[in-house]
Amino acid sequence: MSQDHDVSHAAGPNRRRILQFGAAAGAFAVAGPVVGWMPAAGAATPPVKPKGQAVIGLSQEPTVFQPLKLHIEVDEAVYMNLFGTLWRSNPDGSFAPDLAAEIPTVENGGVSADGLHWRVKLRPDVKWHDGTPFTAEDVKYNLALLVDPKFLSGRRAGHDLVRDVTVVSPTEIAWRMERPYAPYPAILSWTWLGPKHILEKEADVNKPAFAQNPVGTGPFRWSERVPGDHVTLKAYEGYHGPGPFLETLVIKYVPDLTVLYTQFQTGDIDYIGLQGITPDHYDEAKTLKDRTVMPVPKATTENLALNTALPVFKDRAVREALYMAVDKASIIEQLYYGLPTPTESYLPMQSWAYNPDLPKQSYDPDGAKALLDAAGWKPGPDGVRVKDGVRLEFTNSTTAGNHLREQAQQLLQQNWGDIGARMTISNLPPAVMWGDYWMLSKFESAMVGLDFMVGPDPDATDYFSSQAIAAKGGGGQNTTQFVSPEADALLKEGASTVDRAERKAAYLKLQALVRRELPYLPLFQYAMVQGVKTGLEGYTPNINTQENCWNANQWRWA
Amino acid sequence: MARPAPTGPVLDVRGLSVGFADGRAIVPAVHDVGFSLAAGETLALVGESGSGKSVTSLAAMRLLPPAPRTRVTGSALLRCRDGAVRDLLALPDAAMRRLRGDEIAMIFQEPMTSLNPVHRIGDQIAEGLRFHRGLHRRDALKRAEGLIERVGIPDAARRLRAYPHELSGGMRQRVMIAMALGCDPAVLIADEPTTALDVTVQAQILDLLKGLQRETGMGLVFITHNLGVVAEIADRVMVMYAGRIVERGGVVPVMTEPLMPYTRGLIASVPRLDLRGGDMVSIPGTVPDPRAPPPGCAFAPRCSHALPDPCDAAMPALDEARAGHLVRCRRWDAIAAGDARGAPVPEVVS
Amino acid sequence: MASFLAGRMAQSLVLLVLVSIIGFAVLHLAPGGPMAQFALVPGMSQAQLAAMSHAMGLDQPLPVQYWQWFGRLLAGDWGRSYRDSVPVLAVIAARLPATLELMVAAVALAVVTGVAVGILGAVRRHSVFDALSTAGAMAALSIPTFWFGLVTIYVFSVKLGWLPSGNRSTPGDASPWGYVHHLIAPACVLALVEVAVWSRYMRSAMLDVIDQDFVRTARAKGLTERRVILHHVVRNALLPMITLAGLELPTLLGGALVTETVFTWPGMGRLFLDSLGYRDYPVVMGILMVSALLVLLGSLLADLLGAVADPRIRLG
Amino acid sequence: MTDTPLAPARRFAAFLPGPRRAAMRRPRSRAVSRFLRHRLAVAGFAVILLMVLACALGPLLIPYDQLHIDLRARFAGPFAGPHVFGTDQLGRDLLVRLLMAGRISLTIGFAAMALSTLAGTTVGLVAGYRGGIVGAALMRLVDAVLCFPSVFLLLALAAFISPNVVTITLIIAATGWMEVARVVEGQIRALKTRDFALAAELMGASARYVMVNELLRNAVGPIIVAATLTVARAILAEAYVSFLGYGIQAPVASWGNMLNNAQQYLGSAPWLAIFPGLMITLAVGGFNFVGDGLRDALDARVEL
Amino acid sequence: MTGADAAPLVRVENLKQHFGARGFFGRGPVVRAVEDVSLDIRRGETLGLVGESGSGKSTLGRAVLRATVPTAGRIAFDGEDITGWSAGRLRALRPRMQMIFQDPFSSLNPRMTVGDIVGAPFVIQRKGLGPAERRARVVEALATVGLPERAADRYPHEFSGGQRQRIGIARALVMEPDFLVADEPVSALDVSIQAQVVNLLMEVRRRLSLTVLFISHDLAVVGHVCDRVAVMYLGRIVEIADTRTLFADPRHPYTEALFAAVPIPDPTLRRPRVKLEGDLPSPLAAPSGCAFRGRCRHALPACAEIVPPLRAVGPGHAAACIRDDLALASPLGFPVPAGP
Repeated sequence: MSQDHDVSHAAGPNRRRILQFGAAAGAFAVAGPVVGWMPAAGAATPPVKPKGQAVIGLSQEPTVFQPLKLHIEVDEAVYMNLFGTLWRSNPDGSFAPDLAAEIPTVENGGVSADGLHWRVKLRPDVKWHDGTPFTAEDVKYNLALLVDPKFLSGRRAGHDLVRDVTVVSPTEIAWRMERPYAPYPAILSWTWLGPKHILEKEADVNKPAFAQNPVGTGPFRWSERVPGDHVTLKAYEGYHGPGPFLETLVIKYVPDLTVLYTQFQTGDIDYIGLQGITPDHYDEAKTLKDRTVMPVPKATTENLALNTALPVFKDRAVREALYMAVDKASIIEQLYYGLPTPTESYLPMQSWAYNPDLPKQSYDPDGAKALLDAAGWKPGPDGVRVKDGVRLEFTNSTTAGNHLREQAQQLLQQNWGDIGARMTISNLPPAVMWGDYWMLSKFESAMVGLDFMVGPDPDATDYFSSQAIAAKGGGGQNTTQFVSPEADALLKEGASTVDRAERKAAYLKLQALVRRELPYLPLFQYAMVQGVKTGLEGYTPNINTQENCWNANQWRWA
Repeated sequence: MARPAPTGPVLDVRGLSVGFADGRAIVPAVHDVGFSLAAGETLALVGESGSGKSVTSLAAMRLLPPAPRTRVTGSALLRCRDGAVRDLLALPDAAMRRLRGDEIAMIFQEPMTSLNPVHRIGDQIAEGLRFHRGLHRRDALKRAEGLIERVGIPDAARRLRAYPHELSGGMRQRVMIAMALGCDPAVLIADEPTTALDVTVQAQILDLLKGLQRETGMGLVFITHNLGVVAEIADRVMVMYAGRIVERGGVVPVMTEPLMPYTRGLIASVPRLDLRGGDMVSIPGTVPDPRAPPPGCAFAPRCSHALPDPCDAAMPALDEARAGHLVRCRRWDAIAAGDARGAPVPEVVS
Repeated sequence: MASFLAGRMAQSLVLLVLVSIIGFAVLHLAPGGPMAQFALVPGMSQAQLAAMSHAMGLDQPLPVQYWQWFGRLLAGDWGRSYRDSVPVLAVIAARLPATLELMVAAVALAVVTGVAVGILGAVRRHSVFDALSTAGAMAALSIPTFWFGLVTIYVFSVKLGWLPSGNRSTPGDASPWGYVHHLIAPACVLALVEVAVWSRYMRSAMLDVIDQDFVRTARAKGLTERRVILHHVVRNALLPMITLAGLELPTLLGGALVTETVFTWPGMGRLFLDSLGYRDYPVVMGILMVSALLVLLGSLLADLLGAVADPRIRLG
Repeated sequence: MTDTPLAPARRFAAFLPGPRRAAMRRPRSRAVSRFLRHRLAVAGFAVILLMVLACALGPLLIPYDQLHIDLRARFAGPFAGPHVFGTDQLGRDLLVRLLMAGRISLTIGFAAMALSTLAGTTVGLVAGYRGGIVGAALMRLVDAVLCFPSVFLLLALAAFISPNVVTITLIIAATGWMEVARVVEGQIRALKTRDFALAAELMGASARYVMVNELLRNAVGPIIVAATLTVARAILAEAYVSFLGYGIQAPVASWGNMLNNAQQYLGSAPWLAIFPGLMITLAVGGFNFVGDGLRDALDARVEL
Repeated sequence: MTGADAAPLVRVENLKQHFGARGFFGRGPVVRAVEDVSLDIRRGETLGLVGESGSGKSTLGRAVLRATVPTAGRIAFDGEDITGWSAGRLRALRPRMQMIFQDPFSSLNPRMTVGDIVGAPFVIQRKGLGPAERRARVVEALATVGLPERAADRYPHEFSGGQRQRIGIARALVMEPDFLVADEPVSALDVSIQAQVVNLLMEVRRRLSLTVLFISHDLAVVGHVCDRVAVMYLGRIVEIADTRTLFADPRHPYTEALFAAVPIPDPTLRRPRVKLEGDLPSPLAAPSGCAFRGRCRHALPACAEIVPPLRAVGPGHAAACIRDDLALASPLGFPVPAGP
């Protein structure tokens, strides 16, 4: 787990990859032989001509096909196969070049030692699906569009530090960073690039005709979309990388998780992505014939967010006591069928910055009571504890309709009731829950699954910086209103250097700090149950991508 | 069952009784009604609402709801075109359907509702012709046009294409008549055909019916409660009360010398245009409940001539008082002789 | 006729404006907003969300937003989806055929079955068939459609494996049978309630007609019972059904929505739910307006058809 | 509405001289006896009565708390062991939850019915009696709301409101009053043409007196029928909204959200979906059958 | 009866009553139910109003009671112009003017007991009577129409048509009105019952010295009960006279035709029939000039030009026909035995 190589060693198979897999070995026990993600690791005799069709089932519908625009997680399932990035994240967090010829490092001169000057060499042999060659001009156009104030950009943070973009040659581009920003390579690893020659002709970049018939550099090209049902992609034979080996890739939208599972069961779907198979169906799914079912870790952690600005949560003892009273084991073992991994950190344990040495929570209602007693929270006549007129009473909210989370919520309600804390459930539709209610810290406590990282990068400034409290005019997502000068300093330290060792040290400290202060009560790191039809080879999970169809160019039917 | 009978009445109803099922009980509506009708003759069936006159005619036409909802006994012998006499009440359904609308036809009280609102007049008239005569639509419509002219509707060709709602009440009744006459029936039953019409139109329809009868020689059963109309159109009269015939005979004897007190009351209560003044004459009381009929003469409770015995004791028989003049009253001869004994019965709220 | 149409158009316009005001107010006054869907995108910040919100004009006062929306609508511009910037009409047009396909299939099934059952029930009033069909119709009206759909999927897809468990087609399979195969279960589930409704309506319409004078007139002509029933009774009993068909349209649309959610049918109802979830106001408004238009058009069509079929009604 | 003394449907009855006077009692008791003849309606009524009693008293008799979570007892099957109907995904007794859910669902059903009937009757009464511009305007409003398929409106409202018993009741009522308004408007418009309304006006009666004492009194039958069917509709609506996750929220149980939660266990624990589904069907069916029976029993044209 | 010089109880001047289907958008065709009618009803008299269905006689009856808002013209009751009175103002007047309806089925509220129906005027007029007192008045009114006390506790459907009509009369009389509009009170009844109700009506008229507007299509009944008769055709009065005068000497061809059409219940008598062709024209599209000319055997080209005014043709006798030269048949004239 503890990797301290810097980006310069990212390319190529190495020890780190093997270690990485070792860590997840338990989860892969049932997966059978796993095909590697590197071209060389593929099956011995890849088919010459793409053939066959694979259907990816998703519980949300991809609808945005201009990859630079504001979009959501599910849209990326299409981007990964339709578009290219400069480089991609490997499952171990290292980068593999895609449109770039190599990963820029200090060693190869791609990045200056101070991290301010970048020079990226591009592959010369890449062509857009319409046959137009891909050049440095395309990259320049994309970088500019991302920060165009008129454009509804999917991400500005990071890109807005880029200055003086220069096209050195059709295969080389250079720029300067306003200040050193360590997560930027990670950001670029999920910045899919669109074709300049088409996008620049759009009458309105926010209403692109392009999205009806997108053109990329990915292994598959656009075929058709049946709204509400599926998107069909066809193999792009001029793809610059390995593959594709499938002739057709269908990304099917099945809005209901149970129906999605049923379709996987009946064979209508070859691979379940996004939220995967619900844990309730895990046991049953394992017994299915000709299906490979495996839990794979995700970067998302389940948390109980406490709004620390509220009087009731101001007291650290309360946060600590509530955490002690959580029957984590029951939640994980019973409600989630043992699939997720208990965690104490906000980072996934696969991250190079993960701190494995945080104190372990254990279910201890008596300890929690003692702690509250000691802190002066005395039980009132109705059993609810009170201190200085503040009742230990709060609401807990999450997205209405998330069954497992609602079950956990109800268990928590019972757990906390036992120690004299009254929690009321007040769930809201997603559009309400995650609107101002969440962003402007109007909630009291919330159950939320968050990926605190920036792509594969462990920078969590937006969640823990005191400058990131939207309720106080900040621009980030520090919705628990966590304020700690110490954390601010550590975040700054971690983001302003490209040296991974230095960064890691800062982030280890930050994790310890967050674990101590508990603005979030960490429950577990998600594991998603992926299902693949037996015979579909080349499938590889990747915790650093939003979607595990990141390498569909490698998929093939046995 | 068909037997040749070259002469005699075209329609001969005998011993007709009808009962309606009400839950488990059968409520009697018509008892033992009999009459005969000669070709070219008009028989008026007179009575107040509930007297059973319409039920009698519907029963003869087999248009009442089928058993078990109704129970019909007796016979109705129709002399058909082929000379055979058939009992309408005993024929199988299909055979009856072939006669109905062909040899025996019927028109109804409400010309507003008796025509199908969604079909054109022409088609409705032609329908019977097509069914009974097997005519094609075009030929049937041609015949229908002639019929429309015959019942006195101007501009027949255009009216053929009209819908019922486009016609006035009088015109609709004419259409009904045209429809009934399409197959030249031997018998036409007209169930209160003028009741819903204004007097001026009523007069037109009566004239029309009389004229048509003269032309075709059909027998006409004319059901009405209006004694004025009876006087205008009928050859013979049959008065019904509470489901029974109470008096039957030629129109002149029955209306000028009625023997049954009910008939007398009925005639007396018709208001006249002669401005004679004084109170209008009425029959006290109301018709009896068919579920709980009085033990004797059904009219006795309202009759000013009734005596406890014999009137209340048993239902009197239908006697032939004079030649061709029948009456259902024990005291008809005493009353005819001027005996007005018997106290007026006070009116009761049931 | 022309003046009738003009009157109805004017009336419909007023209704549509009312509908749009009610819909707009309901949608926009409620908490939440279209930006919430992006909140949990990794690395999303409030600053970015606020900027987008501003760019979309969501921070303007409601009446201004309404007025702008309405103004564009008058110019034929229904706006674009907040989600993917596709014109609303295009979004809806892409989904409407699926919904119509489902509705047409269900209605065809329901009308044929329902009318037949209703006719038989009325003709054989108080028979065993009548009692059973009445009880069956009432039961069908009482079963929650979504539950019935679930059970159908469980039995016919999961257990028996006879029917697909959802969606409109199998990708890669373009055969007509594939489409029909997918259509069977949702169409039957949607039709269930409609069969019940239509059979009840038809039965009572028949009973209203069957005792009328003109039926007796038809019998007096000596027509066969079959012709009396079909030519005179059914013909008249179908008249109110035309109007009822118009009135039934909103229910049918609602039923289609329910069915679409259960069978993951890619129709307008599904789109409605998704768009509601994303607070995609332009699309939600678009669907409300389109469904209101459909309903109004349906009732107008029903009135026109009714007038064609019923000579007594003169439009003018 | 039948105004003529000889309505077509009654023609044969009219052949019977002196209508069934002997058998006639007051309209109310006649309606009761007609209703009792309707076997399905009586069965429906019995089901509803039983259900109301069970939901009211049942939870007091069952030794389990509807909210008590016992993860060791998850997914216990029905009719075996201490939990008669089995347990749910959190090991809670299903029977007691069904009954508690019944309280919620039935309460919402009745409350929504009361509200929408009140609103619909008022609108329909005023629109039907006033007619003219006022009536037309009111009925256009009804039309406008009816333009939304009610499920659309229901969901649009539900998706935006923080769901609890009161708000769900309100939105169901808000989407359910139009039918009642239409029924009442039609009834009143027909009744208004009857001479007894004119007679009251000619006695100097105020509009309110005529509306309430003369007209509404005669429209009570259809209103009761509509109200009964509205209960059925409201229960279904609640179930549907809860089923989609927009309705009553955990841990409070309603039949709809029980179904919602049961959906994913359809394969492994089908009873979790079957029992609430049956309860909804029974309750809705009960009200539908009663409504149908009442329609026959209270049918105005038999009265006149 | 009362002298013709006394002020009339009801005076109608140039009354017009039109109905148009008015919707939310625009209006439908206009039915001209009553066109320019002027009429006096003298105190204590019974005025008959005769005409075929669609002639506007019922509309006129209702307009006189201010049940409708007249389109034009003036209505005065007991010397006061009540044309523009509001419902509230009319309320005080209501007990003095009452109505009896044609349909004994629809005029009684089926959900109220007979006692409540007959007692309703007291409740509506807020007379402040206690229940016992009200009951006494109801019973008294029922007794007047020949119904026993126990009738008060029953519902209307428990009564026969004739009895219901009595209940209607009791309701109209309970407030002891001065003026009564009887709108076809006996047309829905059987002949043998008709006379009971007519006689009752005449009896209470005498006892309470009522002024009555008696609307009927039956000339014979009208001749029986009325002091004067007005004949209506298509919204207009075409002839008005004392009953005897009208019967003996009709001056309008329509009156003549009406008389001639009434069948006489004596098969031995035949009158010369005055044939009337065609039907009443639609009030939506009345012909120009004299509305009757299309069916009139005496029509002249001049009849098409103007609407003939109602003008005096004798003492207390007015007719709206331009021809003075007609010798019209009278029902009192020549009933002749039927020919062989």
